[in-house]
Amino acid sequence: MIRIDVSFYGEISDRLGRERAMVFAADDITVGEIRAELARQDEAAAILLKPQIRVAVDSRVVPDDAQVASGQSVVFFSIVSGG
Amino acid sequence: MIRIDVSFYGEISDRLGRERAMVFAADDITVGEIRAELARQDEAAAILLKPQIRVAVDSRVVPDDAQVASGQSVVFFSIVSGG
Amino acid sequence: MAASANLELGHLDAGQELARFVAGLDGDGAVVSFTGLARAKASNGQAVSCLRLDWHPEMTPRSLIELALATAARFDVSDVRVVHRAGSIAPGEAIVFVAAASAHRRQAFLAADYLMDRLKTEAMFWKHESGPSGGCWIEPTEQDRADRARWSD
Amino acid sequence: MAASANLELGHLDAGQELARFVAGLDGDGAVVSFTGLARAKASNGQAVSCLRLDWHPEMTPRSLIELALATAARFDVSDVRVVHRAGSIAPGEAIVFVAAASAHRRQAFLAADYLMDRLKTEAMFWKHESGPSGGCWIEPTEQDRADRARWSD
Repeated sequence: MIRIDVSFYGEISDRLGRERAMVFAADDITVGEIRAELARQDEAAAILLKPQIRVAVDSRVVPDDAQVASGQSVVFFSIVSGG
Repeated sequence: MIRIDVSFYGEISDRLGRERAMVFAADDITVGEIRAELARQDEAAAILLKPQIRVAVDSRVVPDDAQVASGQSVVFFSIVSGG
Repeated sequence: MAASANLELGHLDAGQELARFVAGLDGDGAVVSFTGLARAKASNGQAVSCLRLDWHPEMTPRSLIELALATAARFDVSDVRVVHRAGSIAPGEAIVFVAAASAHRRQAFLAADYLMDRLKTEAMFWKHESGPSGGCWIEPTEQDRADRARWSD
Repeated sequence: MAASANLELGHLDAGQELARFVAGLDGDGAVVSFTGLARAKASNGQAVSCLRLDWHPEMTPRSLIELALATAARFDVSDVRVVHRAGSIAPGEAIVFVAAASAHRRQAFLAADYLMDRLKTEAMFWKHESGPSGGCWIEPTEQDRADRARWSD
């Protein structure tokens, strides 16, 4: 069992809220699998499958095949813009 | 008779001071003639013959063949630099 | 070589930031600053009543200092500073202040220019403009991407 | 489009100048400033105890406003400001402050950059640095002339 805190930043937070806790009946899981599971659970989360939605694990941006361990935080985020 | 106020700015003012009044026994005179007359009067003023020493009449930069009338002010100045 | 970044949740006073930056210098003669102000009109011409910059507690401050450090490393500058607002910002208020100091004015200009181009496209903020007819999320413009692409990294 | 210039015989406070410039804007989002500080060491490495900027009562102020106006006319900017010290200036004090405002940040950077290049080579000042081993007159450097030559006028 893995428990992971997922949060959403930018446009996707309009549809998905800021945070949700997810529990998986598995020993390990990848970022891509979390993305897919969210899209399965929630129609509004299909937007997460777009490639411009990036993801960070414990605040570090990672690719989709990155492993996520229990207790880590995963952030999905839309395109950024400062200044 | 023409009376002209001549002043010097920048490096040339070290040698020639800031101002001098000049009187010419003529009806008209050019900037170039004033330059030559100064160089004749004063050995230190030979520097005025260098082409990088520019000249303004009544605060407008002019070429050497510009006419100067009595009562006008003539400014000779070294290379400028701001900022 | 120094670089610093500040995520500002309250007010950002560009004049005060420039005064502080200049006071902290040690002999360098050229200081370039950029100040970005919240616009009163969106790109579609409609009034903006409020700009909101969403931010992440770890990723956002880190993106600022990383971009400041990258700028300081790339140019011949002695000091680089970025102060960036987050949260709700009224039209006309300063969103961002950037400064770079160098002995050479060209390097100070390039550093501030580069840092702004990177902030526009890489600083970890999510910008939302709201007005009388609703709100929308703002992404970097084509111009922002073209500006960013001028630099070789 | 506005342009203004001030010949400052007293103190020049860059932070205050930027604050005033920003406060006077009407909706434009991008402000670039340049501040030049009197250097503590001459190009030969010797200490500078005092910088003196000699100036002409008519030609010097006019050169400042003419260069500010030329800058405002050349770029897509809403406001251009130059404040330039004259007289005696201690090391570390601000000599010049330039600011440009635009809706487009690239135009604001270009305008400030251009104005500084022109001021360095065309503003009607005569600069004299003095130190422990005497004084000398300062002319634009080769770099200043090369910077000026980047622009097509």
